[in-house]
Amino acid sequence: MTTAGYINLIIAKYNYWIYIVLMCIGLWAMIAKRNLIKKIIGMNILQTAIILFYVSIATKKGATLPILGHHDAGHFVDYATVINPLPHVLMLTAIVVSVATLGVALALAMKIYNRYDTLEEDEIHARVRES
Amino acid sequence: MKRLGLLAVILFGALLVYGTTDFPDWGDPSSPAATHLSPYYIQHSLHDTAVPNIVTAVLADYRGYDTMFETAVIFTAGLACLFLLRVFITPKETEASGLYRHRATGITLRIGQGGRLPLGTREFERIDSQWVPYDLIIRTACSLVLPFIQLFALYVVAHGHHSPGGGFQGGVIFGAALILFAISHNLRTTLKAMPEKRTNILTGTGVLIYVGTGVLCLLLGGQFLDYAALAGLLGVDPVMARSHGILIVEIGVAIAVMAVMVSLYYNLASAGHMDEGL
Amino acid sequence: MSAHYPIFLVVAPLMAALVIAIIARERPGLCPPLAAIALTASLWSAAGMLCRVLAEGPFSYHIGNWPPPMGIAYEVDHLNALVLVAMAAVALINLITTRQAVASDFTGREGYFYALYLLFCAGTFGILVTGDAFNLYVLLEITSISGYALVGLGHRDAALASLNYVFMGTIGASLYLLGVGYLYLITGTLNMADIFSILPRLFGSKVVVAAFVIAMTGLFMKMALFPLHGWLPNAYSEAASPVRSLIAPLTTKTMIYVMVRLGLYVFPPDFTFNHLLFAKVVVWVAAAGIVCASVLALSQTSLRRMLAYVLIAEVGYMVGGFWLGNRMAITGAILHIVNDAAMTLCVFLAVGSFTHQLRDDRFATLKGCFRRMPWTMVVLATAGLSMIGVPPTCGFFSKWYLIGGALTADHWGLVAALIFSSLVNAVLFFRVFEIAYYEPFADPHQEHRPALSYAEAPATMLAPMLFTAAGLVGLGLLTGRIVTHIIDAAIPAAIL
Amino acid sequence: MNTLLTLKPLLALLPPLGLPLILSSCRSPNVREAWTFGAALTMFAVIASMLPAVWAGQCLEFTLVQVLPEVSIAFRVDALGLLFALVSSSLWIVTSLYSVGYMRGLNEHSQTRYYSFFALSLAAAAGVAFSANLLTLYLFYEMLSFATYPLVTHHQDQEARSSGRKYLLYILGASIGLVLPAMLIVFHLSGTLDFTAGGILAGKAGTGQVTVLLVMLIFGFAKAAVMPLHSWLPAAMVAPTPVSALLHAVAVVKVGVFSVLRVITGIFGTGLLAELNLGTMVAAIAAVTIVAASLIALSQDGLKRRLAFSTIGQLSYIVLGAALLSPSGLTGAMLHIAMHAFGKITLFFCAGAIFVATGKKYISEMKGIGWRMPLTMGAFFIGALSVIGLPPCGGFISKWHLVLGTLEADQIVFLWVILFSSLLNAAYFLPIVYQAFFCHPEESLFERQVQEAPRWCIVPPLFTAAVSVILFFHPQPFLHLARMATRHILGGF
Repeated sequence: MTTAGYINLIIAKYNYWIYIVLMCIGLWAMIAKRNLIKKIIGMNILQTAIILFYVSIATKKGATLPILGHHDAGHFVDYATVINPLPHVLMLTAIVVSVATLGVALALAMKIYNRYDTLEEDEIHARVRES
Repeated sequence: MKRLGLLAVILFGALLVYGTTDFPDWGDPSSPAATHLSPYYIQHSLHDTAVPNIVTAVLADYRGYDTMFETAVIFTAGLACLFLLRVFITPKETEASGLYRHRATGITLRIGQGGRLPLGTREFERIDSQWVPYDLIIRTACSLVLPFIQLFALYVVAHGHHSPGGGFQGGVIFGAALILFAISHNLRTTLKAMPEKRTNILTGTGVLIYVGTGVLCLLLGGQFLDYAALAGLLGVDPVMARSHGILIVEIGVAIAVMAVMVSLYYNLASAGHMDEGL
Repeated sequence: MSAHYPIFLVVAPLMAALVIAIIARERPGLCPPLAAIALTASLWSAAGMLCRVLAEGPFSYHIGNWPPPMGIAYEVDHLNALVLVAMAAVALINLITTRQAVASDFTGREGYFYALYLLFCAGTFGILVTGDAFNLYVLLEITSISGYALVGLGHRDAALASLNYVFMGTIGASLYLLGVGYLYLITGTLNMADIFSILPRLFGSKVVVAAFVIAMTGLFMKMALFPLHGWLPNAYSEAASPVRSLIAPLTTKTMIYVMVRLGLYVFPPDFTFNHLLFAKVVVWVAAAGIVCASVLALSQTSLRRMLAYVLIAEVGYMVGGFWLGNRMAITGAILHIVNDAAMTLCVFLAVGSFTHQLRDDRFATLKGCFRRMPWTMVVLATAGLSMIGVPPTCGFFSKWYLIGGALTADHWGLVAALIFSSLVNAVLFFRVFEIAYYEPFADPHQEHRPALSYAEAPATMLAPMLFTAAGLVGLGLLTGRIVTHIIDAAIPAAIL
Repeated sequence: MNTLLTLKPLLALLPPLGLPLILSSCRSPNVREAWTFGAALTMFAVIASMLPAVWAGQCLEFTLVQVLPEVSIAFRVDALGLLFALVSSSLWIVTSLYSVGYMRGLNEHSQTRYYSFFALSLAAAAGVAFSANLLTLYLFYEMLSFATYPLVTHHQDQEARSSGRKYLLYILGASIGLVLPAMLIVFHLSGTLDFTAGGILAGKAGTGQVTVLLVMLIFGFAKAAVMPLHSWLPAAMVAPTPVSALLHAVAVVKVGVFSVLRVITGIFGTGLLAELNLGTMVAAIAAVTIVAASLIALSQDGLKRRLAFSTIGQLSYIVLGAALLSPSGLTGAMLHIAMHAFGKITLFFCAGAIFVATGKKYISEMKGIGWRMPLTMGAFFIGALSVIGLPPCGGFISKWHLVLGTLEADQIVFLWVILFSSLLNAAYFLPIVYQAFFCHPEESLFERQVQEAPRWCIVPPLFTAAVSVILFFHPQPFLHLARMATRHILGGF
């Protein structure tokens, strides 16, 4: 592939590259950070990256919102003029799921804080070993 | 461990990049995702359900089952926080530890474990232990804004058929309004306006409206969540019945989401004690 | 009525959960019976579906009367009907058995416990029966979130274990979701059957390869395949015993079912097993996992931690068997889903009985248990023999198919790993039996020995436990029928 | 051979499974023991009732459940199986009698458990005898391993614990580690596990595979105590003597060699082994065990340990006989199951009787005991003769056939092995008897007060000793069965 080919590849899919970077950031935070809240934030970034990915699928160049007017009744709309509604539907669900996970994760973090008086993983493990 | 993690992340990123090179271009209207299934929704949803907002139609009807479980997920999250955090040992009315302020003089008392209030509770009001100064401007401004937020929430729910919106969005806005109330006043005041028991019941009821609609369709001889079966009951034609059915479940979703938001806030803010927080 | 079994199966526990959550504080006494009724209804529907599948073949249920791929469809075939019956039975038996333990472990919040329990079950049943890849994700999350909550309220370090479980579980589920997204991007549909029919045209696409690897890795994480097992030992050992005996049989096995479903009915088997090196690598990983988990199990000092590692090894059995890709091995893997669910239930019920009666399950506490809790020990012994793989218990027969499949594939590494794990299991369980058998005797002929108090569990706990133990033998004896009538039909004919 | 579908093989397993009856009457020992006797007698009666049919050349079959599409849990009673079942069930009656005397004499604990697991073990042994395929055999083999564990470790002390560990390690390790994969490989190669007269592997496996499988199976059935997997047997002697007597001279160890016999004849087939010349390999392994075990036995002072090593050697006779693949060799091997059983159980009974009466366990402590316990030592003498293989005892008949077998197979070296080992047998048994009777009165270690053991400890060894002698003159029932089995296996010679 030529240099121009690579540049085209990068430009043509730039939304997807961004989601990959976001996803790696989230994953890295979950693996490398030792603070539980930071890990939870990483988890949220990970989930958001996926949402970005799905929503990117839905786009069509030059298309509009998936809301029809009543004048559209009775004839078939040209589907190229309206963006794909399905990924949006799916991501509504995914957002809710990530909120739910976040809620539970925070509740657990709160329990952990009450028990060990810290949210740093190393300190927690030290406490666990002590007892 | 960190190196291993870095390796894993890099490998994972490489895999994603590898897959992405074969992706159709971003925004390509001829990609499979844009041509296989979604054209059906775009072209038929208005005809099938009489709902101009395709997202709402797909969300609450074609994939209404997903949405039902989505509501169940948020319900589960609320329940989970309640289960994990809620402290069920409630002190008796008379034995209340905490900080109290004499309404008339502004003198603050601290009452220890097992203590009693010196006089009738009328003259004293309980205040949070991390005391925030009483701020008239914030309280008043919030109180003024709140009705509008709530009204807007209702609009978002009701107008989900024609514009962006729906049960989730409306429910979240409504919940946010209550949380704003709690932040601007305090948790106890909010609890008086919206007791925990009520949020619990509303949480369940909201999802129950959704599931119940599905079961009702089933009892009326249709498939589960086949709103067309409600036509006879609602006195409209099957297509309009779908539209109405969507509205019914959206209301259920809104109630559930609103109640869960509030319940999550209650539990997280007060660490399950339901006395003070934020 | 019978036409609606697939939906009834999921909605019965869901509705019961909602009702229980509403009445939890006011009428806690009503909650357990209500939960039992809901799960009985589920079991009834599952059994009815199995009968119908056996009589008429696979059928589907279109939710909202939208035909797939527009709407979501429930697809019932031999594979999931079989697993469903097993899972529904496990959930119901556990509910009945652990009632006293729930009352003492979750005082004041039994109602919420039962609501979460039912949500967990509804999610699990939904995962098993759904024919839509995205719907599966939603159901997966409902199962996970209720699971996190249930685990989080257990022994001392439960919250930490549960949060770790949240992290790993969320990564796993997110990867699955991403994989589904890739599939959607390339096929434009979410319906499993639809994807299956479109994919053969796209074998060359890198997107399909990436989707496959990502989704499978996500599932491996959720099922705790070694070395992605980090969350499991702590989560299972810190959880309260009624929770442990629910999630241990259900979670990992459900994920393995999803893997089977994906590998056979979403990705064409030809792609799954032959197109990539992936299958071969996974089998070796599974074999290594079996060996490592078995060795780790040897070093544990409490029954429940030991069993957690045994479970990880069992995951390796099923994963290894499935990815061998021949008929006998896949039969073994599917059979083991059912058998392992039953064995795990049985063994964890016994552990639950110990923790309920003796307040502990460390090896030192189990001294003299054959005398103190003879019936519980009988249950534990049966389950142990099954895990070792002694005929006629069911564990033997799934191992039979797994090893047979490995032989067919000439995969001696997996054969060795399976045999090794059986031997280690024998050592593990007989160490426990030995501890429970010997009592601190001063003199063997002495007439008056130090009296150990008789501490057998109440009959309401014992009866279902003994039933489960008998079920292990019954399942073993039924192997022939299950295989010829159900599993043979569940595996695509193209697989030899 | 005609086959006859009948429930009888299953019925034969049921009486010992009358466990609940034994368990339920744990409070009244007399009733409990009555149930044991009832079970033993019923079992013997059922097994004996199959004799005429088998004698008439019929084969009784019963399929319990089709447990896998290709394999079922099925029973088949043929001459070989019946022979073994007859021996074990008849000796169970005698041993039950002895158990009553022994256990009550020593006032042992947990007698209910003891009788229950004893019954379970016998059921398992009969199950092995009647198995129609390798899977069924494996099932009952494992059941026997587990059922005997509480018997071996009956005393529940430190010694029992370590012996029990060794016992399970060897038996279970070998069966899971070797037999299970071997069974699967056999199934994978041949598609069946049924014992068939000509074997099922002929033409389906290469020489290398057959060799490996043979080694796996011979050593895998560790109950046969082929060296080097033998050391569980001496360790298992910590068990109460009736257990050692019935299980470690008859039921358990014979199940081991019986399984080996079955595998050699029914899975590999004598033809295949002869063709690949693998019989000699097995025979060589057995020969090494025979000689080595006998030599070790010479150096043992503990009476039961000496008996245990003797058993190890004698078991390998049976393996050797089968491995000769000649008609007389096979006949001799099968006969030896019966003959050795009656001889060895007598010896164990006597050892137990001595222990009950005097508390002595070591041979060096038994000088002059013959005059104090003449009946016991008389029986001991006859048992020893039988095990050595001297007339007028049953052991002679089987050894005679084995010797004939080596000649038929043209393997003279094994003839010398048998003869040399018989000499060794004499060398480790006869001094005991000699010391017991012929020592100077002043060397005698026993006071006048020492008397014979209780009645129920004396009658059984006397009875089995008598049977040993009778079998020399009338070996017909067993000889006939063994010949029938051989004829069936070799396809009529």
